[in-house]
Amino acid sequence: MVLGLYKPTNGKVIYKGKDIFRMRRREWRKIRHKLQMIYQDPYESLNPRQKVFDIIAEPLRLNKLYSSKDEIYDKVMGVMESVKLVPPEDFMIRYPHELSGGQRQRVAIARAIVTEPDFIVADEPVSMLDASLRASILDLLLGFRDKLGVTYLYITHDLATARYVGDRMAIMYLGQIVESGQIDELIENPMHPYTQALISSIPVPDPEYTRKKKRIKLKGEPPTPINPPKGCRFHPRCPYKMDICEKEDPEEINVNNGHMVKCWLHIKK
Amino acid sequence: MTEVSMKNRKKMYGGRWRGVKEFLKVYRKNKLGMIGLILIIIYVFIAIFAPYITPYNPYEKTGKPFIPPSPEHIFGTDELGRDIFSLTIYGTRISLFVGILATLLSAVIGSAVGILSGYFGGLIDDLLMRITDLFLIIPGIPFLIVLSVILGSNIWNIITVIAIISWPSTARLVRSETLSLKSRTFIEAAKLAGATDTYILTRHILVNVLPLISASIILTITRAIILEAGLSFLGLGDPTKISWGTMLYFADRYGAMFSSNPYYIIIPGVALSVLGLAFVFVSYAVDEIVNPRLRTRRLR
Amino acid sequence: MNSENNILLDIRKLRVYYVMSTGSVKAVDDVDLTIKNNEVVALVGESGCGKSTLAYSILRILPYPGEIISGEIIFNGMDLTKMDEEELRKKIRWRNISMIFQGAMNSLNPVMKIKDQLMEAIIYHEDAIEDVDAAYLKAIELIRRVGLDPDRVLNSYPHELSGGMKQRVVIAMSLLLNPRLVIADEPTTALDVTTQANIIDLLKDIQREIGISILLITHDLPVVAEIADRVYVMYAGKIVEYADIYSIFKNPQHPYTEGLINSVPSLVEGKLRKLTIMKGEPPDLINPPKGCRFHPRCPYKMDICEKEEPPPVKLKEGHVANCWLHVKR
Amino acid sequence: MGLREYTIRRIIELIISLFLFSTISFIVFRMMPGDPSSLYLEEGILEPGMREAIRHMLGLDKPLWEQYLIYLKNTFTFTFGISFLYNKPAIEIIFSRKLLNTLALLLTSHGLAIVFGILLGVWAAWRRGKILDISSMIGAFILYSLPVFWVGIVMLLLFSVKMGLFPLSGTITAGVTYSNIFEYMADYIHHLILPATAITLIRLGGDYLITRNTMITIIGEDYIKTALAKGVPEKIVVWKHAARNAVLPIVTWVGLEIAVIFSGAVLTESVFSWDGIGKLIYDAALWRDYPVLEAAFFIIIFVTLLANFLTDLTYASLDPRVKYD
Repeated sequence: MVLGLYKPTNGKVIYKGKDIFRMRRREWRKIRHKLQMIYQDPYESLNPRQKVFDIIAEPLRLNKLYSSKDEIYDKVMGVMESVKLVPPEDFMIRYPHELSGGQRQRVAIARAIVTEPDFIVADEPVSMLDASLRASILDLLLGFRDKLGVTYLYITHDLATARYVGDRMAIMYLGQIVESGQIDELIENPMHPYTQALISSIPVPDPEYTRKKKRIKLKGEPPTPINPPKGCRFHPRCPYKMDICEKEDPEEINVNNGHMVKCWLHIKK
Repeated sequence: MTEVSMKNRKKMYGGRWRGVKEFLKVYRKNKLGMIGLILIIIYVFIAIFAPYITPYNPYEKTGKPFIPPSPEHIFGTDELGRDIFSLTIYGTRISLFVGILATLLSAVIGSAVGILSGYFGGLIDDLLMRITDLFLIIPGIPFLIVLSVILGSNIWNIITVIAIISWPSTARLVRSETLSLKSRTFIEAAKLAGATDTYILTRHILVNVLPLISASIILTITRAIILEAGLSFLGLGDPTKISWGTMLYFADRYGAMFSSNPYYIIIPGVALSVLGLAFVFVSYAVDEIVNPRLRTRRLR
Repeated sequence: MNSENNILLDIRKLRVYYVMSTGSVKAVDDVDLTIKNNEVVALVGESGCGKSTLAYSILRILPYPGEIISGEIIFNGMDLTKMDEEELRKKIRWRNISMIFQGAMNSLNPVMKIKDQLMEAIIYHEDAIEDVDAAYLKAIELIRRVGLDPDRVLNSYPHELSGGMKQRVVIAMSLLLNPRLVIADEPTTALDVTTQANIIDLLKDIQREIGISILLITHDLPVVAEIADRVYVMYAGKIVEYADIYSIFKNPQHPYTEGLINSVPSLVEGKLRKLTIMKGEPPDLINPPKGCRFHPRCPYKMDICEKEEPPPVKLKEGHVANCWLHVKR
Repeated sequence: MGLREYTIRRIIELIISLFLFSTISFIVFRMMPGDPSSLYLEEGILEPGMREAIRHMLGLDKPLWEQYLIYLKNTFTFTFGISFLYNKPAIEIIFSRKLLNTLALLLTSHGLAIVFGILLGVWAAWRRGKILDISSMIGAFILYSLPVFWVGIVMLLLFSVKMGLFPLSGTITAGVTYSNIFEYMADYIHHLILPATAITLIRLGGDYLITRNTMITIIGEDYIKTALAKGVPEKIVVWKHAARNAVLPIVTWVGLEIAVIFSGAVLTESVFSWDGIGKLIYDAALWRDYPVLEAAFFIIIFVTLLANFLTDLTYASLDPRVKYD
């Protein structure tokens, strides 16, 4: 939705001061390639009948970013090298089924950065990969942030990875942001009961530490977003539920320095 | 820009047939598939060179009626004294022609309807699928009988009529494949890159649907060949052409069963069944390669 | 302390291949593994390394075209690989060894009620149960033990329950006949984070309460850290290292184990933890690399690694690594 | 939505479909070149002067829209007008044994094919990769590629002409009087065996292959492994767990194939001179007997739609996941 694929019922998505849903078609077409996406499942996100070269070149061709074939060729080669699909001459004539999961995800990244975007939505880009491959993909993504100045929206359920890659974080529950702020601050000092429960339930790869940790248990399971509970959406599972939580949806408040939380516990009356 | 890149570009496009080569490499390991393919090649060869293979002109009386097999007529003669062997050889032409052409026609209609219906969904889908369902309920042969009577008995009408009753099953299959492709993220990625519907339909959906349903299309050829024979057997075939079905029609009508030459009945049927079987084998082999149930995506 | 009688399951030199016309997938190749009474053993590895195959071969439910080629699986003095099918079914399956499958979503039959699927395990083991009614009461009790409402759950079909509930049902089902070993194959993947934590706690509590052994098969190292006593690390069909949980995490001795542990981000350490970036990808198991299977990806590769397979080296009591680095010559 | 609303909606849909088909078939049949009177004229059955009288009698001189209205009225009152050829109400001709004969033939042969196809398919999938599985699969391929009418002729040649075991044609022996119902039944079954076997053999291939393929997918599912691990005996796993899930796609398939099934009937009936709907359609088409054609098609489509409806209900009763919508 952030990338203009689906129209929202309400609200705006603002890119460089403009609402992308209010833009004229021509204007949108001009900036569209500056916003890109990397998907979770590299087995689903590449067309099995396209060669790697064509997969990566497709956004360039569709957006007519280069006029000559040689320019496109050089660009694609360069990008393939930067995602370490080397030598590119070997990889560019392959089909996705001839690649491993990690290589596929590299192709997907190459396709996303080939248009030199400012902003990339990365939807769980490593959750389908083996543990030994994840670090190298994360490293690649972080490298583009440093080299090209790309901004990422990194969507994940894996808080440990999020802390490794992220600067700021927003915690979502049933379609609402319940808490947001600097990532270290949020993890060390969570304020919303849901964030607290979430953080306490993440196991840590350190047997001594993780066995001592106390865990906040949540009741029940997340309800469907079709019929969310009234008031605060988290109240049926919240260990600190108050009367007001059932009736009214709490406002978002700034607790300190950009740390936002949406919970009655922190609203002083 | 440079010479190097031009050279590499050639290499890249040189890889265009690699997919086909790879497919053949795997295909060659499938025994049934190879048997089927070789049989089909033999049939095609026979169909093309029929005049050079046949000992007699199949349209002419070359002996007494209903002669049992003899050195002159290896499968004997029919009720008019024509050579059964020569008739059967010529019959190959009609079966292959009708089978392949009718299947192509039905594949084109079926794929178009299926892709449009699956991709666009909504009202278009409802409408097209209702029409498809209507055609699916039509009982094939009774309908063919009526249509042949209306349109007359010539080979083009037979092809049209077979295509009309074969396309709905292709359409349903293509639709369900399109639906599952549509939900894959590479389609969304293409939209994000700015692809139009036409671009996605041709470059992303069609190229993926066709290999997946190729096995079932090949299977349709077998059904079409049998349908043509069935129609001809009912006496609704093209009277000017020799076909195995027509041969069986006359064999049945003139009591070949009680004559001294039962080969009149057996030979065309065997020719027909073996050709059908050849396509079934090929379809099976293609299915094993394109839709392997065993090779799971991630073998744990 | 390592007395022979304390060992519950002993796998020796096990080989399991998927025999195909294009070549055999050597999913489990020469694997040794032991599980003691009342112990949680984790079998860690990446997808496709053969860990699920190992689990299937213990109960002999290998999918086509898998075959046990050689080796022994000794349970209580009986070799399961040679046991008669009917005997295996009656004496071993579920009665002594039960299994929780990867993704509970798919391990319940969609057209049968939960009640019937639970009772099945009891009905077909008549000799294990004296009284079917008592068994039914036990099922109810177990459903309650895993935190579900028996009235609602037992008469439902699987699609009427959520993922977490199904996983709980499957856990209850695995305990029906008081087995001595439960094999849990990725019991927490495909569940959301909070449910995952609840399931881990449940398994941990139950294990302590009734004193069973668990063979936990997973790729998820943090989960292992939370629950296991000992860990076996598997790479490309072979065990490369095993040790107690603390040694594995604090002092890994095989380069693969080391790389694997250091490539997982930690919530506590965040950016302070420098992740190891492993090169290459796991090999295919039709033509695995010669010598040590990890050598193409190993940062410490020596000449010998390409030629000969490393022998198991005992580093200390209960800590063994198969690596040339530790072979003294 | 509950079962009752679902049923009501389906019945309304059924009526709409029937109406659509009736209209289509009306258009198609009136497009046939030459009305009956001209055909009878050519064949010398009629004297030229009588043509107009005949046309008037059959209602063919009326404008097309009026013919259509009459046709609709006849259709939905199940009278279908008077046969041009037999000079009897069309519906009477169809129900005078012909429909019954066709149904007897189809139900026996398809019942047998489905039962044996499922049994063999389940068994082969469980024994996957073994020699018997592979040979039975090739056998099924062969059956699938045989034309039913040819199998019929060859069977007649072998069992009737050469061995004299079975009658050559018809549903009963002509000119025989039966002393009791059992004698009649025995004679009928004696005539039924060959055509029914021919259809059974041909259909067996397809039913077997589809069962085997779905079974192979289902055997790979985790709940099958779970059942085996639970110590449920193999036979029970195959039949209670796997087969019950495998039957679902087969039910759908059989539903879709009902139209094809009627096609096979025409050819088989023609070979064995089986006095059924198929043969009736063939004759009626040749002689432009609209009322009979229309009635026959209507009945076939009605039966097909009804059978589809029943398959959907069967499916829903077998699969608890189905919601009526």
